[in-house]
Amino acid sequence: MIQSIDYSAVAVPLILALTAGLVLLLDAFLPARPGGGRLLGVVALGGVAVALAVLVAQAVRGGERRTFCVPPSLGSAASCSFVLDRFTLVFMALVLAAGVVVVLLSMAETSGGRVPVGEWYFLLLGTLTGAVLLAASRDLIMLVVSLELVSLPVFALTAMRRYDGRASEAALKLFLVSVVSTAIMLFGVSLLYGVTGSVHLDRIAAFYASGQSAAPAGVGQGVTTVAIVLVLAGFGFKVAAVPFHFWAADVYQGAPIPVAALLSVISKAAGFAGLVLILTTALASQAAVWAPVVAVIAALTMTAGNVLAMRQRHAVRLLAWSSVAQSGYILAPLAAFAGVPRDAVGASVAYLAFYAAMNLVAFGVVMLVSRARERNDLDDYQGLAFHSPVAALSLAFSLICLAGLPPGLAGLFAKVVVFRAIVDGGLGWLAVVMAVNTVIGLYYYIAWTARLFTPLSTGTHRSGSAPVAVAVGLAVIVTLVFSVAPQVVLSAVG
Amino acid sequence: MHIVYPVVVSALLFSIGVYGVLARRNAILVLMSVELMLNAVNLNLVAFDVWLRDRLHGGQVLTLFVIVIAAAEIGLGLAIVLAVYRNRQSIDVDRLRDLSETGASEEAGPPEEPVGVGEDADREARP
Amino acid sequence: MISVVVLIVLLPFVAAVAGLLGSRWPRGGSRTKENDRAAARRAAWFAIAPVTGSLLLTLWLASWSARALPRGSASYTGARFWAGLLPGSTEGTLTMVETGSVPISFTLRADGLSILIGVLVVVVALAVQVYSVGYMRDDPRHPSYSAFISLFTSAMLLVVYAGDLIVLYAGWEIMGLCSYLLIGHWWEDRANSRAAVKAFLVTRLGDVGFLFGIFTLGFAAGSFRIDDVLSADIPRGTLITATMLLLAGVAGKSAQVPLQTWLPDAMAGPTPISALIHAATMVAAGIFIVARLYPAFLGAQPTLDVLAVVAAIGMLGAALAALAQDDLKRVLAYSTISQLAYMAAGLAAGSDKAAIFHLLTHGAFKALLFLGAGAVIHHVGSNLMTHMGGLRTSIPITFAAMTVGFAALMGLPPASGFFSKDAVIAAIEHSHSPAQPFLYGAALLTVGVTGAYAMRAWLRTFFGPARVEALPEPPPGTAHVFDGREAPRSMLWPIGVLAVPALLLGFAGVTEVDWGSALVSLIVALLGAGVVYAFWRGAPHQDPARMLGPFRTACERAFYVDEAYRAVFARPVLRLARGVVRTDGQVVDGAVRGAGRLTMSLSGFVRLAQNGNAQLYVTGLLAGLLLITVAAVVLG
Amino acid sequence: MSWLLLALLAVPLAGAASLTAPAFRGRAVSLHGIAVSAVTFVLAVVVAAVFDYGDAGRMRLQTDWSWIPGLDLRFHLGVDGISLPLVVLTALLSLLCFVHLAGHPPDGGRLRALVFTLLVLEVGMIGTFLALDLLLFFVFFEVVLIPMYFVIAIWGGRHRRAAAVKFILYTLLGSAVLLLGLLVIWTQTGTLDMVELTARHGAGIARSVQIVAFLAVGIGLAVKTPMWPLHTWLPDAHTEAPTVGSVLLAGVLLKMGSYGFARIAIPILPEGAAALAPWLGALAVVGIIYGSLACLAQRDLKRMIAYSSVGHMGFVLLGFATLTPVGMNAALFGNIAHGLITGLLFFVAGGIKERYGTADMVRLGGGMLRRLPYIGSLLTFACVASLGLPGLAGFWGEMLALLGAFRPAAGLSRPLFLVFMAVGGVGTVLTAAYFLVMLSRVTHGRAREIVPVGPPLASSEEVRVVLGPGEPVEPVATGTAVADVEDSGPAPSGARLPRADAPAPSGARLPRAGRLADVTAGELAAWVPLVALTILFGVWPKALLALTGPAVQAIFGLGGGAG
Repeated sequence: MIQSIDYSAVAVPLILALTAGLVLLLDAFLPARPGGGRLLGVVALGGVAVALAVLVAQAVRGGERRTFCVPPSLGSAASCSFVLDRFTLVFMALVLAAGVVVVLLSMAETSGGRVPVGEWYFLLLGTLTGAVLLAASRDLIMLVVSLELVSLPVFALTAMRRYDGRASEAALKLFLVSVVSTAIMLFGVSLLYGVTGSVHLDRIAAFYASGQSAAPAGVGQGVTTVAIVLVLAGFGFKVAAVPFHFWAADVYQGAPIPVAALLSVISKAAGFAGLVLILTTALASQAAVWAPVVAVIAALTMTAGNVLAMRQRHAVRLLAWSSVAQSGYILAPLAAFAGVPRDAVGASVAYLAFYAAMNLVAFGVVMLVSRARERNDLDDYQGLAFHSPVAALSLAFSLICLAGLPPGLAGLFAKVVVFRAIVDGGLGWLAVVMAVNTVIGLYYYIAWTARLFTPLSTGTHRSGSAPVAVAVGLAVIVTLVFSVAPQVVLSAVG
Repeated sequence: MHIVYPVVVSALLFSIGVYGVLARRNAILVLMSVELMLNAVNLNLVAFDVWLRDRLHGGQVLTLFVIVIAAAEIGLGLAIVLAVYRNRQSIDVDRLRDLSETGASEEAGPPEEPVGVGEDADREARP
Repeated sequence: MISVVVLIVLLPFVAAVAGLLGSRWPRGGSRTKENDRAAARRAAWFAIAPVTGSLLLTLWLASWSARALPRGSASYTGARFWAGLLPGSTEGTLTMVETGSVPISFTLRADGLSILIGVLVVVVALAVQVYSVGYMRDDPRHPSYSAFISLFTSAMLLVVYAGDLIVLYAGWEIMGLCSYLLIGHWWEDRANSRAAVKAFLVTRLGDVGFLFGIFTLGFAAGSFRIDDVLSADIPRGTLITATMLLLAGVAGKSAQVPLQTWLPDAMAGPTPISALIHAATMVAAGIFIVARLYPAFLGAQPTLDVLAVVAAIGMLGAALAALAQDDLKRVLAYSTISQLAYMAAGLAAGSDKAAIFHLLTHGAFKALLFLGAGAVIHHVGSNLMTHMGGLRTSIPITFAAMTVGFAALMGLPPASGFFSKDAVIAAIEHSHSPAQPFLYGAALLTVGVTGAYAMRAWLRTFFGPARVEALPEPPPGTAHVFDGREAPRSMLWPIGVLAVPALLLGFAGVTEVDWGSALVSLIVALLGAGVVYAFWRGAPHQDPARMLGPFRTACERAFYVDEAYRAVFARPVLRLARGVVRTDGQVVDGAVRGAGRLTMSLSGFVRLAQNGNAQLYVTGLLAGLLLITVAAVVLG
Repeated sequence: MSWLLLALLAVPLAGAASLTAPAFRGRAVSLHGIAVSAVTFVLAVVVAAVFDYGDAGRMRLQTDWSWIPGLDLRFHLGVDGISLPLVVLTALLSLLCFVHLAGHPPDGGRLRALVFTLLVLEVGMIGTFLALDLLLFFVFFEVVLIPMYFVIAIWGGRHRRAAAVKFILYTLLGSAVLLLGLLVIWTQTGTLDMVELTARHGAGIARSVQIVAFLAVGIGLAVKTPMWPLHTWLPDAHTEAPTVGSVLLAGVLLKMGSYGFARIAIPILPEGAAALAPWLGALAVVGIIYGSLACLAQRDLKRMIAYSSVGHMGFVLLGFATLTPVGMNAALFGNIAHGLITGLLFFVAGGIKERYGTADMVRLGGGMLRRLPYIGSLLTFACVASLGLPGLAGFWGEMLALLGAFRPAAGLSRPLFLVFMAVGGVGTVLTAAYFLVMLSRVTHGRAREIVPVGPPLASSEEVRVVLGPGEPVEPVATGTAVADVEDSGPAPSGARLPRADAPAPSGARLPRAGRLADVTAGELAAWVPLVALTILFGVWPKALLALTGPAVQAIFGLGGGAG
């Protein structure tokens, strides 16, 4: 029997994949002209834009689309591997928007000449496809494959810069830790498959809901717990949660900045999508098992992230640890899933959306400044407000947003949403830990912001770059919209 | 035969792979031990598939995918190791210490007070 | 009618504001000689004219009150001595302030008692203002000085005519502030400034108790108006606690025993101030309050017993201290404490009539003595009696006036002191409280000692060898020296005016004289004076105080009460303050800074794990995972 | 008429936004600042005029738009008897600050940025007092943090960075805990509307939850009010902040904390308040004594005034702790009075620091009344008002607080509050002590002769100062007249003067630039309104009590229900 494929459902990943192929072909066959890199960039950007347009159309038409379904006759009800519902649409929108910004940043990076342009965009689009697929996947196989599709291109992208020892070292580290985490996750998946006997998330949920298990009760529960934790490992690495956070700063520093932005936003979003799918659809009834684990991991992540970021003197490393801390804040509401299921997922996804916007602004400006001064030390930012006020103001705005203080209203509302979910779920201690963490976080955010406004006697030359400026502008506008009307996100997340 | 045997073998195989990753200094040998871990997963999957007599054979399908993923990873891994060798002339994982906390902030020096900007310095700077 | 009372209180206040802002206004702040003189002249007019207005209005009010028919039911029990003299009373409420619990009503009330005291206050205030024109002629800060005196007068009148306890408390505190400002008039010398601070703090301590007393009464009676308080039936226990607390305020303001150390140091201020504030008015306010709320005090017998004991100790101790002082003003200061203790004894003995009568006469003759002393100090250029002697020839008018004053102080027959002190002693004799014999003995003994120190001061100032030599430059704290002639007429007129009531006020007292006790006290007084005269006759150069023998230094230092207070209160508080600053720096702030340092060191520690080795990362990863799995399974 | 409140917020915001236009240069910037704050002040006065005093208990001029349905955060503004005086006070103090700024440009230059920051600060402050939605209150509560951080960090004194960092971290910790409290209230009641919550008088929230919520909200507000143990950020922030910063910090920011008690903690969580009132009272009273003692031993004038704020806010908190209408009235009155008086104190202290180049009392020597008579007398007036002299605004706040403590609410233990009242009374004496001691050290005594040695030094730069040890450090050494000798006699007992600077030959005089100019017209224009208002509220307390009375009755559910 041949599965019928609903091409309109699969449209978005398909477009991205085809664009990737097109970019590779263009790179291969087009004569090597100086403007070539920019053309490929535009093509990639066009691909992502078209995908975004299609996505918006599907969102407007509303309704759910399912495809790659298993016919009901075999075993229980029909369960499909690829589902396009509200949750998926939000994640796709998030990933594609971030993709636009990353592509714009890459244009500046690729114009440097040290990076093969065609391969760069091909891999970038590959990652985007993987991320979009992951958001829509509803069975373990598709989840694993799309997770790998997100990870592998990033290793290559990190190592892409020629003759850059640090980049290759970062890539190797990323590769090692990622592969080990994937292996651990696969082992978890195999155990989960062993216990539940099925690969589809809804069937696993049905299995646990019905309560009967193939193996005798004692062992079954133990194996399930181990399976859950091991599966968590895979996504924990992607999200850079505590035991899996060691690689973050080294890789962000070593990798080119667009890749760091990619890692901190898109791959993290994919990680969260996978985590939410597994935990809330497949293992919803096992919440009593994984909720405390997620709570402890969230608390440790935010604390480790903030504490490590306090004494940083390198801009990108600081942003790396700050993104680790922020993923702690995103994880926290998930722990309250037992108490308030809908709010928990909503809060987590909302915070992720706010975080993505704020973080991209910061990475954009860091990209701008690092073009003038490679060293990227915090002291290079001193007195930025005096000779490039717009960049300084947007960086200050994003840092204050990340800290969660007005005038950065986006960050403030994001934190309020998360705090509300935690307090609703009854996790008082986690709320207090998060409050203390906001204060520690503010310490290094305000330290950096203060540097921007302290005058520096020696003026430094600033080299502008159009695409990055557009990227920063785009991200700032999105953050401003989120600040003034956060309802846009909250209603979308639902 | 009872399901426990393959699962235990798979677990042991997995542990050997983990040991290989942690103990070996040479990057390529680390890659090999990662392969070992992935194969342990395959064994597990196939064993469960047969034990469950799953009509959809989810386990075996996933095994195929895992094999493909392993291949892709190893290809990419070796490419990265090659790049590291070309840049650093050694693929000893222990010696790749360039990107580290202390490394990054060596030349800048630890901050002497919370904000790291001597206020006297910039006070004179002010007109 | 109430508008008259409002005007009486407001006129000095307007004078104060005009004096402060207006006296230098047109020519700006430039401090040249003629600017100061013109400003001083203008300030003098700003001060004297309104107080005269107040005086006339008060006299008119008194005449109206005397003519008014006695009101049928005196609002509070007992026909008072002044109700007969000035039966009319009037009361008006400006507004009622809703505080949320006990309402405060801005009320003024003038009745017999307050009009009598009002007259005393305004007369003495006018005398002092006129006197100051001469005394402070070329003092650069004359405008602010006279303005503060007007402000003080207005505050005292507010206390006298207040119908609501909180309004009374407001006047009470403003008086304390004015006394601070005026004592510290010559603030160039830090000792004067410190004396002013001490005066304010000690009275402020008393005022805290006073405020709590007002709260107790206010809550018990449901309103702060004096009429409501006196007419409400307050349970005996609350009444006792309230009156005891009020006593604290009285002790503070009237410099009674526990809180009397500030008055002798208050002599650091100019002499007219001592005359006005520290002799006639402010110190008398405490006694006035007890008289004002007398029905409440009568209901609380234990309070009166405490008052009696305090008065007995106060009068005797102060009298002995006065005997050993070398500074003329400090003699008069301790004498004031002693005389106030007399009035307190009168109140304790149950006769507020005697106490108020003595208050009036004391106000007159003590102000007279102080103004006279001012003239003497002007003449000699120093406060110390060792520098004085044989002045009866060089300053005859002052001599005559001060003789009248001292006679009144000792209680010799023609002077007013005789009648008022006799009334007090008679009251003590006939009272029948447990402390009566102790109080009566102390009273008689004090009469003798008063006779002694009055005679000693009189002899050492005006008799004996003349030792005047014109000092080149007056030490700080005294006005400039006159060239040997009598004080200018502007100073003599007030002395003359005050001499009249000091002499004749006694006859105005309508009360019959209890000749028995009067004779006894007269004999004791003459006996004291005789002993001093004998010692003085023996060696005119030496100080008759040597008769105290070993107790002399103790008496001079007022039994070391002041040093004790400083050792027990002032110094420990300062040490505690430094301790608080240290703990605040190390402990409370330390905790905050410590938290910051702790996080920084934690960050340092956690960073160690980031040494760049990928395999360490993977090990950390697996270790963490193992830990979580075991925890999940075991605890799950 | 409800647009008035929106205009009250929009005008300063527009003013700040318009500053980004490069059109403004030098003088125009400060004039712009004055103009915008003047318009805001006029609007505030119009709101006060149009306010219906007959029924001050109900919320007037309400605007209520839905801003974020997801968080059901409504842009709900309104003003009643409690918040109106605070709004007018904020507008007034901001105007006076701009007037002061016109005459005295800030130390750190960059006037345009300072005016921008102060206008944003004003929006945050006024917003906090107008907000009637818990989360909106929280947002405005936090809008104030970043501007005040920059005011201290850029235009402050020598150690401004550390002080600014400590200020913002400490206050943020407080407001984070406050947010937790607000969210607990929200989860229990399901609504964020303060008017609704006040009307419910805590119905629907279990007692234990009320206690937890009150604790969280209380700690958040206590950090801002500075209650005793959480106050250590205040002295550093005040000492390092510029004059304008100190005035706004003391005049308004502290009020936001105490306003929170009056608007959120006590009305919405009555049982929580009743349970924790004794603790609140105890900490308040300790604050009074602690603040007063700390002031007694301070050497820096601005730091001393900062600690005095801890003492005065102790009385305000005692007023709240009694949970009685008179206590609440006392606290609200004390708020306004403290705002006016401490604003004046900081203005004068700023003027002194500008002229002498230092705020260290020992270095100021004495005799300010001789050299700067008008500034000296203004300082004396401010100190006298601050120590609570009746007839000036400071008295009523403290007296009514003690009156409230005399008979606290029914549930509270009376003997405990009587002890608080007694300790509060002793606190007033200590307050009088440290103010008068300061006056005696700074304004009295003989002015040290200024011998203009060499070229006049830069006016505000710190000069290498040598102390003639003749100056008695022990302020209240009565009895023994320690002559104020000029020559360097042995310094009396007590701490040797810490040689902050390298010891120079003790004979050198204090070289300072020529004769010090007394108070200028600009300064007078900024200070006289505060003096006038202090006297007005002192002589006529009904002006404020008639306003807060009905609102407080509504809170305690005695009078008519809240609107």
